[in-house]
Amino acid sequence: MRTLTGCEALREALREEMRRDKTVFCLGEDIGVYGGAFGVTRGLLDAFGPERVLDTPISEAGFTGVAIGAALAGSRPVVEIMFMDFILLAFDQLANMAAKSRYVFGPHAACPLVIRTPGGGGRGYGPTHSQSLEALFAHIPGLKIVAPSTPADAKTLLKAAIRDDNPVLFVEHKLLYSLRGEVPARASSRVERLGKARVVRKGRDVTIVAWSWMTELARRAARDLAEAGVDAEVVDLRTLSPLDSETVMTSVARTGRLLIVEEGCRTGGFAAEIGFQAFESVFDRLDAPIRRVTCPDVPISASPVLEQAALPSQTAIAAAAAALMTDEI
Amino acid sequence: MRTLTGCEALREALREEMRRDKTVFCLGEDIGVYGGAFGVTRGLLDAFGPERVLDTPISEAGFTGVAIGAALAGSRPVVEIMFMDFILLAFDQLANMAAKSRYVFGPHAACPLVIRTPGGGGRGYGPTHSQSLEALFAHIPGLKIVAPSTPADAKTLLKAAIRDDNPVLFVEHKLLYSLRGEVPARASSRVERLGKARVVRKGRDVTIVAWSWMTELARRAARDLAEAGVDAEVVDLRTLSPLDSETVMTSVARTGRLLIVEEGCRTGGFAAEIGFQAFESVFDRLDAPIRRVTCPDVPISASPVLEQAALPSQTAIAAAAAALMTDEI
Amino acid sequence: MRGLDECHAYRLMLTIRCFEEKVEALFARGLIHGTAHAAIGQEAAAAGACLALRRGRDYVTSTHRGHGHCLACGGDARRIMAELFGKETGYSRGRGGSQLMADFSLGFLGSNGITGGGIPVATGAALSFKLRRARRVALCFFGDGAANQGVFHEALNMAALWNLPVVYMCENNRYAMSMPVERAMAVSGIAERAPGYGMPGLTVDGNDLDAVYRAVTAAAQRARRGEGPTLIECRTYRLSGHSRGDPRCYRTREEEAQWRRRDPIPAYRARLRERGLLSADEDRRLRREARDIVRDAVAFAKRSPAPDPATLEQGVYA
Amino acid sequence: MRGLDECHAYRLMLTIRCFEEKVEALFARGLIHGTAHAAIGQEAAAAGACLALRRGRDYVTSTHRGHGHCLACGGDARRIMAELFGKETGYSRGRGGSQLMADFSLGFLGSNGITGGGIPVATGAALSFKLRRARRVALCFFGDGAANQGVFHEALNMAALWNLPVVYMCENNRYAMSMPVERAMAVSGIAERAPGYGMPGLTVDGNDLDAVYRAVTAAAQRARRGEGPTLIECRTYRLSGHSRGDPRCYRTREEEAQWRRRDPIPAYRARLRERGLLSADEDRRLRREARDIVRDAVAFAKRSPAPDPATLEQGVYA
Ligand SMILES: Cc1ncc(C[n+]2csc(CCOP(=O)(O)OP(=O)(O)O)c2C)c(N)n1
Ligand SMILES: Cc1ncc(C[n+]2csc(CCOP(=O)(O)OP(=O)(O)O)c2C)c(N)n1
Ligand SMILES: [Mg+2]
Ligand SMILES: [Mg+2]
Repeated sequence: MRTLTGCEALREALREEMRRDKTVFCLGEDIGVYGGAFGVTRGLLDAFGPERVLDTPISEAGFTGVAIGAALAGSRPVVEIMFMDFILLAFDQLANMAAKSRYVFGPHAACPLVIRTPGGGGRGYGPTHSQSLEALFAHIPGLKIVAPSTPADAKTLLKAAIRDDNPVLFVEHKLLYSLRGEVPARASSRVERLGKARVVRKGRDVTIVAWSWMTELARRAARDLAEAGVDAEVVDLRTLSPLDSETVMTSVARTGRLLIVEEGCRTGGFAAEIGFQAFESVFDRLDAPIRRVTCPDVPISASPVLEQAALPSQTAIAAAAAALMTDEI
Repeated sequence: MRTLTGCEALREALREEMRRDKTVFCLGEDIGVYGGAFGVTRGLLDAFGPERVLDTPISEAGFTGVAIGAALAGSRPVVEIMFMDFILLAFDQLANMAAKSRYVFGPHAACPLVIRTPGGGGRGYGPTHSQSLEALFAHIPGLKIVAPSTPADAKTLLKAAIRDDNPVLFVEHKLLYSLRGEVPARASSRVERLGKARVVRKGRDVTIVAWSWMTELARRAARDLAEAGVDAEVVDLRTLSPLDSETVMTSVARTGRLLIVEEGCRTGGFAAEIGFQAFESVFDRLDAPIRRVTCPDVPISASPVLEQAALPSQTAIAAAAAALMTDEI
Repeated sequence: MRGLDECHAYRLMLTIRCFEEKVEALFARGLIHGTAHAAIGQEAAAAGACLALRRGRDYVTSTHRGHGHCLACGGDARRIMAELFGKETGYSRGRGGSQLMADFSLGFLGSNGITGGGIPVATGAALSFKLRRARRVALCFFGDGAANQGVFHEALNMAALWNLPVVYMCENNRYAMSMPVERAMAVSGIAERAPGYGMPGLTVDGNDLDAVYRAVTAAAQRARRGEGPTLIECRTYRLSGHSRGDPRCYRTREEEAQWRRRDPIPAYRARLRERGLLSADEDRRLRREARDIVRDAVAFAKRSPAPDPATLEQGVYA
Repeated sequence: MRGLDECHAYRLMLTIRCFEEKVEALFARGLIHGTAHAAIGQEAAAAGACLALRRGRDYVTSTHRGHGHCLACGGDARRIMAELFGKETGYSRGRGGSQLMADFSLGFLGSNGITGGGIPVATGAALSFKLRRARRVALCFFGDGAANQGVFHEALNMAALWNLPVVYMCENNRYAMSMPVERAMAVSGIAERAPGYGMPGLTVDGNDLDAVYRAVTAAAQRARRGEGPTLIECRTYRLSGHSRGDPRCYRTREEEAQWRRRDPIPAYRARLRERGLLSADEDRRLRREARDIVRDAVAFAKRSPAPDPATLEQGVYA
């Protein structure tokens, strides 16, 4: 099968959806001739023209609000926020307007909006360009949150997000952009609904739940674990909201052990939610305490030494999973 | 001892701190002649003049940022955000600037700022004036979060927040404003440090952890439980960040049962964090699963029927605690 | 006035006034709860602006003070009142309350609890019109206070840049809650900001329905011709308090009395009488009709069922 | 120029240029990581503005493109370079990187990774000065792109309203990343927005150090006299790419060549030579000094220790 990078896969998804549906358009900073800070929209300006690939002034709150208005009026905007850190500027628009519109105003007020944004660290961009903030948005009812870990998922899930009638936060990890993976050429016809996790590696001993780049790390850690004789199952959440508790809980019920990996800060992160739910629903199947590997509660430094110390690593994941094997309840 | 309403207690704290320290000043919408939407700053304009009780234009991001600048330059601003829902407009300022300044720029860049804001529902104000959003801010390292449940705490904790050298989000529940309680007249000399929870009711059977208005409800529920023969211990968190895990865990270790009450939405709420931590640290002392009573994942409706259905109630708390007594691990 | 049915406009103002006075009375009597913002004194701006649009085709965004805007767009007094009563028959089925209702079938995209929140929304609707080559217009109501929000700046800049078919309709009622406009901005009016975006800005007497109608008609035509946005500042006054329980300590009773003499409704009545467009009988009939609409709305709201708590968790997602 | 040491100013520009060119080279050679934004071509604005202030007393906020601002405030080239290398000796001990460093002892309140983020901060520092009756001034650097952020609007409005001692120093370098200023706003310049806030706005040649110095001196004096803020738009050009790896596909090489002919440094050198303030020898010496400062900074940064990961969780709270 052919392979694409995450960046190429996302671009293909945008291209296919824009071709399929005339109401889809993209807006954001430097997405036109520049092709976006990470190159995702490269070439779209030529293919679809400046009205559908709309460079905006630096006005995150404003153009997110504009996209909401356009969505309410019948368009399907795909917003690019250049770094996830900047989405905080548009938090009010997303939480107070986009997320509530459907519930409050009724079915005619659905808000089919996608916010694409690169999240996460690993590139030395420092405290205001490296955050993983998806847990914040998972606390806002009415938003969906997608965070793919492979080029193939990047493509299918972005297509699904664009077709979804809800506001969707679509988190693209910066390291996913250059990750290469198989992407079926004809994936376009089969578009999934959002809200299904995927078991990306089968295993008997311990369930590792992750999303976005952490899934890739968990997958690598699982290989190390296999060598050490631990058979880890890796569940890629793919969407935080809706949360596919069933897939997670089925896995945990089978392995009896749960490790959750989150790139974002520890306290108040989404790992706590997953852990709590597991505790609520499969508690009696647990053979060990639930653990989480996360970023500690610190900003992400620019210095590679500190950045690497802060972010969850393949080794830390493997070590935590291995520890669970001896850590009896 | 004399009694004050929450509103009066907060006003007294502001008055005392402004008198004590000339660098303290208040800013926000309609805090001057109007005295604030809930009357907290009433009379301060007359006492301290328009420079220290500064009415701002409707510019939440801007005046929060202005307060940050003033704090970095040596003042101690106390911002009022008229409703907690509007704090989302200033999220970038708080998370990307105020919260990170000390860590990134070093000790000289401490940001002694207080953001006072009324949170919570119960008054029929509808989806954009009733939210409990503190869980979002608990995920941001560098911020402190205070949420008192009594007039006495409102006063002492606000004073402590003003003297604290960090950015502090100070959540005032709308129903606290008219709650009356004892407030020592001479509390001013003894100012606590932020970060201590308080056992507000001793009990043997089950620990109920809450903060803000939910503590008041939990206290009432505990009375009902006592009549039903269940002896509940109520722990008032008082600050979410720093989180006084020790007090919580000591209590849970003793009672063996934990119920967490949160007014905010369920998914990704702070109850999950507390529950996860309890699970991590006192797991072997638990006699029953940890439960949470929260708002479901919906906006808060204006209609009293729906609002009441959404918000945690005294009865729901009592019922959940009682259920824990039979719900063996 | 070309294209304007003056008696209809007059009746609309009466209905809004009557509605808002009833809302204040219902609050005072404890029959409705929560909060609401009356637009007494601002009827000419709401009616003049909305009547200049094409109903259902053009879109309108409103503010926290939106009952009048909704009525002026053709909104159903019953459903507005039922929403204030928190009933299932209300525009938002009790979910929204006074500050959050919409009627998309009429192009009324909703009132808004966030000051300034509607400004980018209207701008986005206009962008959607432009992309679809629809000759439609979005009109955005907002207050003098909202003009100090960052999104005002961001949205107006984009609208001017992209030549969007949008009319920014500022109701400068001289106060944002307790804040007099002259203590909230150092310029003498909101329209003075238009040049900074490269957009025409004009000031009209917001208490003169005809003047508002004329200005919005012209701005809407301009927008439909693809010539871009206009900022219109309507000078008006909120005769009522900001919301219920407002002691109005931030202004004098004399000032209020002065503005009461400029009440848009008696002025318009006099003009119609003078021009022979309105007989005394007709006037009585219209007033009675307005009262009847509101009375009927209250009766409807009262007899309507409350929302079913079992539906609480429905409808969060599409 | 009264109060200005021209040779010092010239040397400062040389140092900034030399520093920025070295940064680009270090990135190209993979010796530093992450990202950085060079201000090549904008040295006159940085130097002219900061030299017009009182070091340590007045405050300056900067942008993502802040190395030059920091140097112009008297910042230590070693600590800036060490920060770019992510070292413990850097201004932010490796925590901040290129976009986040500060030197409060010099009144340099920090660069900022959020476009426009520094605007309310400078405004707040000015408010603090005013409340404390300090005759001090805050100067706020920001770009043409940042002028479209909501906080620009909100902060300038408050500054004008409250008469704050702040100088808004817009470096209009014609682009925000790839976005030409004329596609980001429908007006011909940022200064045109000043009247909308009731603030004087002026445009100066940002490549002319003396002109910038004069304008900022006057604005700072005005601020110190309690007469309020000024918006100064400096017309300049970023000769480098936006950040490393920028293909500069959004502009022509001809345009760049045109602006290169207006490079502020050779122009200033010629002026000083002409006025007899700079001999050829002196010029050589100053250039050598600039290179030495930067070379020394690199050596310092290289030999400095990396931060200790054990300190990772320290210092989050005061
Ligand atoms: C973001 C935000 N800030 C503050 C408020 C509280 N608030 C509601 S209405 C209002 C005054 C608005 O003034 P203006 O825009 O002039 O409209 P008016 O009330 O005069 O119609 C304020 C401060 C709010 N609802 N949203
Ligand atoms: C809130 C925010 N949005 C976007 C960015 C990404 N970004 C960094 S610099 C820049 C361009 C800024 O342009 P301008 O203000 O003109 O400054 P210049 O780069 O020209 O110096 C952009 C879009 C950011 N850092 N912060
Ligand atoms: Mg007003
Ligand atoms: Mg620029």
